[in-house]
Amino acid sequence: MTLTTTLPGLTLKNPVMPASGCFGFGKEYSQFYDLNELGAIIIKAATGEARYGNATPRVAETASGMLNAIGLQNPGVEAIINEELPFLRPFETPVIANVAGSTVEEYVKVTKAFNHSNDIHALELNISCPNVKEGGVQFGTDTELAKEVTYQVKQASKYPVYVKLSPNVSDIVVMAKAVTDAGADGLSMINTLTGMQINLKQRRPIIANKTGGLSGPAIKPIAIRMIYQVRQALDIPIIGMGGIITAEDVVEFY
Amino acid sequence: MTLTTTLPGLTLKNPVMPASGCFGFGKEYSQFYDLNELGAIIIKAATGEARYGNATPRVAETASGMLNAIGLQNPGVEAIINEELPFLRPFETPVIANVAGSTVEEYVKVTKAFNHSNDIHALELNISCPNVKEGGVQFGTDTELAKEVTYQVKQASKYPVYVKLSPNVSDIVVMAKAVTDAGADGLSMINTLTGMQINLKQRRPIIANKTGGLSGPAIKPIAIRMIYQVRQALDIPIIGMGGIITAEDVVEFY
Amino acid sequence: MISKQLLKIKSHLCIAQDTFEVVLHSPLARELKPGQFIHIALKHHMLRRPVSVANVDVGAETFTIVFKIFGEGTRALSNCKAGGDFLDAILPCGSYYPIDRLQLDHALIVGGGIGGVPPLYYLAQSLKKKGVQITSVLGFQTKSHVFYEDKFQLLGDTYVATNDGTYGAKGFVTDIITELSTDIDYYFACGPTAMLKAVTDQLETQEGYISLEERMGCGVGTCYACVVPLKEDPSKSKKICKDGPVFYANEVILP
Amino acid sequence: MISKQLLKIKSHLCIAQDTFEVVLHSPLARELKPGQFIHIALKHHMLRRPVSVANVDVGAETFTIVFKIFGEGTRALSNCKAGGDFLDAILPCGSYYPIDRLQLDHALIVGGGIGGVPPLYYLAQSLKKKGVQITSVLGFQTKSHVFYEDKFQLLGDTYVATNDGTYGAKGFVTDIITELSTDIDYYFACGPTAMLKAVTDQLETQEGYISLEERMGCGVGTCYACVVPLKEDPSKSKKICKDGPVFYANEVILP
Ligand SMILES: Cc1cc2nc3c(=O)[nH]c(=O)nc-3n(C[C@H](O)[C@H](O)[C@H](O)COP(=O)(O)OP(=O)(O)OC[C@H]3O[C@@H](n4cnc5c(N)ncnc54)[C@H](O)[C@@H]3O)c2cc1C
Ligand SMILES: Cc1cc2nc3c(=O)[nH]c(=O)nc-3n(C[C@H](O)[C@H](O)[C@H](O)COP(=O)(O)OP(=O)(O)OC[C@H]3O[C@@H](n4cnc5c(N)ncnc54)[C@H](O)[C@@H]3O)c2cc1C
Ligand SMILES: Cc1cc2nc3c(=O)[nH]c(=O)nc-3n(C[C@H](O)[C@H](O)[C@H](O)COP(=O)(O)O)c2cc1C
Ligand SMILES: Cc1cc2nc3c(=O)[nH]c(=O)nc-3n(C[C@H](O)[C@H](O)[C@H](O)COP(=O)(O)O)c2cc1C
Ligand code: FES
Ligand code: FES
Repeated sequence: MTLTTTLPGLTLKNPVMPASGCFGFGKEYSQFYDLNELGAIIIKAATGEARYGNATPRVAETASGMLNAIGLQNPGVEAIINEELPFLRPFETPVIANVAGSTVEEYVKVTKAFNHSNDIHALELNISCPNVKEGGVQFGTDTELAKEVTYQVKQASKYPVYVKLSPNVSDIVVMAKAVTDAGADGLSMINTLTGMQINLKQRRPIIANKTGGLSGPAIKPIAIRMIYQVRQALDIPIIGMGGIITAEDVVEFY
Repeated sequence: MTLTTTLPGLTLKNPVMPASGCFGFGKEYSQFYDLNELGAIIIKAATGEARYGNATPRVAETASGMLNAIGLQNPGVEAIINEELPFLRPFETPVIANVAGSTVEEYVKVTKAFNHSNDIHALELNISCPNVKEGGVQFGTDTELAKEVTYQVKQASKYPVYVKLSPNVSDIVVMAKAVTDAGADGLSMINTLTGMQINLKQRRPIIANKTGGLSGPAIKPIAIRMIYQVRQALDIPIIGMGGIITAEDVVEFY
Repeated sequence: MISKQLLKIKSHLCIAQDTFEVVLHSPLARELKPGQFIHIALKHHMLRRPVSVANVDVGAETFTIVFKIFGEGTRALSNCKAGGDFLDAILPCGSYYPIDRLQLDHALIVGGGIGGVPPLYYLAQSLKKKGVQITSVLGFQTKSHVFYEDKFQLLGDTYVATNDGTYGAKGFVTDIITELSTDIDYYFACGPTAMLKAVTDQLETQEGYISLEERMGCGVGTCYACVVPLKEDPSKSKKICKDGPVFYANEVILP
Repeated sequence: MISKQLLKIKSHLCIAQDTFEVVLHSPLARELKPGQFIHIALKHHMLRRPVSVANVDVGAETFTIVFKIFGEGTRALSNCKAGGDFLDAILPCGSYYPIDRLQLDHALIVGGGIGGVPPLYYLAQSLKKKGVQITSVLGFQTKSHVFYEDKFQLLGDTYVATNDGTYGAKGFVTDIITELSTDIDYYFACGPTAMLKAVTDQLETQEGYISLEERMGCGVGTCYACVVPLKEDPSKSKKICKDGPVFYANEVILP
């Protein structure tokens, strides 16, 4: 049995890759295991300039899940290219850069910046971050905006573009079709569902941003349903995520 | 401290009530505890005629949750009024009838039938069942349809009407506003999120209907977020549900 | 009357590969009838797990369940300990084999695997007490899965089939039934749906009762998770948890 | 180097109300420095729980953690058993009190409650070994919460305050610090944010190190859950799990 998986722009030794934001830029986890064992690495979101992100607390635990509202904190695309990506060069594992922004212009700016790096192999267009005031999830829940940003990024990019879909929509297939029509080479599904948890002692949301993105096994049934629906409707590569912890979980996404 | 809660058409000894579909028509659980202890009882959905529902398996367990695809099986509104509701008469607990249908006409028919019963105190308009081919969730994810059915049911009903919202939407506030504008006396939130689980041995969905509605603690953060959003935007009574198991959970919904 | 109880675990034994026999204490033990089940809650699991009553000791106020590790829930159940642990269960659940109403001299018992054999053991015990002659046919997948054969032997003629022939006759219970030349009044079958289909077809002209399995929600009849359509009108159904799990063989359409 | 290990539980003791002292075995014990923490995974919990190192026994290759039941995770931790159970932990995590780099004759130690006292005990031990004079001020909510006072006494002058006055001085650690007339080179504080704010304000003219708490995701610096803004440029931040939990007192803006 071979686990080799071929996707636009990517040849993966195996189909296992850490989702964006769960892995930083790879340095820390390289202490735990050999990054060469991963199918690919999706790095933390990059925006045009450095971002501080939201106030803390930024995470909370829920039943079989967690909420996070990091708010796209990152050192900005130039710093990522110059200071973070070189660390990953020695590894054989392909790198997927996660592109974020508040405006179409910012998305395009980040995309173009990555064109100058040879340390990545594909872009993941993050139109689905629920934790920033502007941009982020709006792009992921409004079909026209999603189309526009996908089209512009695809035009600007020398790398294949995977569009990361938000599950916070009434009809995921409509959204998947829209970004596919706009030129997406692939999809990645799903980002987090917007949720909230209350601190009972203080009677206010635990997360400073109030709402956060729900991830983990709790949302796996929703991820599987959405991937299934899109698979029935469209013939486009899908990178699946959402609550994957065990090998069985991986199989369930096929 | 008093737990008495007053809602349109309902005076509740306490704000605890079993959600529709989890309690049948009350007979079975009356063996376990005194139904007088409940704040209210929401009975299983009623449709115009008897419905068989979906093929089995109809339930599956997920991480901190479950999927169900019953498909609105019920004996039909007339049988419910004549054969099920009389059992609940001796109890002091107010009864909320859950109204379902495939067409606006069917919803109105069920509503009018309940006008002839004195055994209920309010209607819950189920525009959010994800498990039936037609009707059900479409009404709950399409603002215009939701408005139309709410308006017609409200016109036809002698009882207050609570509209049960579907969480499978991009913007819950838009939906809440639409049904409030159409005359809803209150909202109940949330119904289940559409999900799927795979039987790994058979490599096909566990639930015969393929998709089912996800309920339980897994979806509590989503329920709380949506209720919070609607509360910020609208001044309308909300019956909260979605993963409530402990007393702490109840408090978190306030 | 059905109720929710915390049951004390009196003993906990591994009796075959991944197969456990657990004795539970309950004042309700005397009310449990052959074919009924209990619906067990497990920490960190949303749904209860249905498990049949495999025997009752009225004097000791205890009853036995026998189960096999199938998934996470039964694995958790296998880790419970006698002494300290309690099981949260709803009981008694469902219908039972109506043997008190039947004119019975000779009964055929047909059980398949972990779902089928335990409830039928309690049934066989009860029939024996009434003086009914019993012939039992038990099917298992393979030798290491076989259990309770000796116990059935004590109650009457007992035949075992394994699918792979590693023990008893090779094949299915129906292969053994074909060979049987005994006259029976009723048959009582419990096991996988495929087996039930084969057995009810084979014994079409006989009167019999079967017990069904289905994924359950409430286990008490409120949620409509576990319905089975009726032969006389497939647009109507009964609930396996409440009207079943035991049905008259010709009453329901097997899925 | 940080790694994920299964740690054997050597002993497990209740030392005050809801407060437990657990000794763990790890070949990495010798690498754990005062102020560092371990990040513990618990079954059925998505997020690990950070707990400070409260002492190390290099010879035995063991170290101690002390924690209090706060919510579900620490409750689960309190139910672990010495002997059979293992703890899944990432270690060593975070920065430490840089005592080897400091010119130190007399240190003031200020600890508040369960978050503050354990890491400072390990620090006090280490300072003592270097021959540093130690004055400790420990704050607790109430008498039944007090622990480790005797252990600190053995290392130097120790003062205890309880908020409700049921033990030691009534009030806060800052009330005691006001009364102290000793000259110190550095202070080392750990505890609730409100306490850290009060102490850093009070000792503004002193050099000191503080240790922070925040809700964490990864615990190793990948997820940006646990940042704290920097005084010199609040648009920049450091990560409490990796750059902290120990910071130079004037480096960060307390939330
Ligand atoms: C009336 C009845 C009596 C039963 N008696 C016994 C018995 O005496 N001994 C025994 O070993 N088993 C018995 N079973 C089967 C037993 O309930 C399942 O093996 C068990 O529920 C599997 O749970 P799990 O968590 O190990 O498996 P998982 O696959 O992890 O369970 C996931 C979900 O599927 C359900 N499920 C899976 N298989 C079955 C099944 N065959 N029937 C019903 N629900 C299922 C579980 O209840 C749970 O909700 C009986 C089932 C029924 C309906
Ligand atoms: C660096 C560091 C060292 C610590 N050292 C100790 C120690 O030695 N002894 C001790 O008793 N406690 C210590 N704490 C606090 C301890 O981590 C929390 O009490 C614990 O995480 C609470 O978990 P819970 O499941 O019981 O509570 P819950 O409220 O159920 O936890 C829910 C979530 O909130 C997080 N959380 C809640 N309170 C805190 C907190 N104060 N700090 C960080 N995360 C929190 C949990 O990790 C979890 O993710 C330390 C915290 C940090 C950050
Ligand atoms: C702490 C954290 C940070 C995240 N940051 C990002 C991000 O920067 N960009 C992005 O596209 N997704 C981000 N995500 C979403 C994940 O990539 C993933 O889509 C989601 O968590 C669902 O998968 P999971 O359940 O396997 O975690 C983040 C998730 C978490 C938990
Ligand atoms: C088995 C089952 C059947 C249900 N049937 C109905 C129904 O008939 N009508 C309805 O409005 N909601 C129905 N629901 C949804 C619940 O009323 C409730 O909105 C949902 O389960 C979320 O709450 P919970 O997490 O507390 O279960 C059903 C839910 C379950 C689990
Ligand atoms: S399991 Fe709920 S009706 Fe049978
Ligand atoms: S907890 Fe992840 S960066 Fe600190």
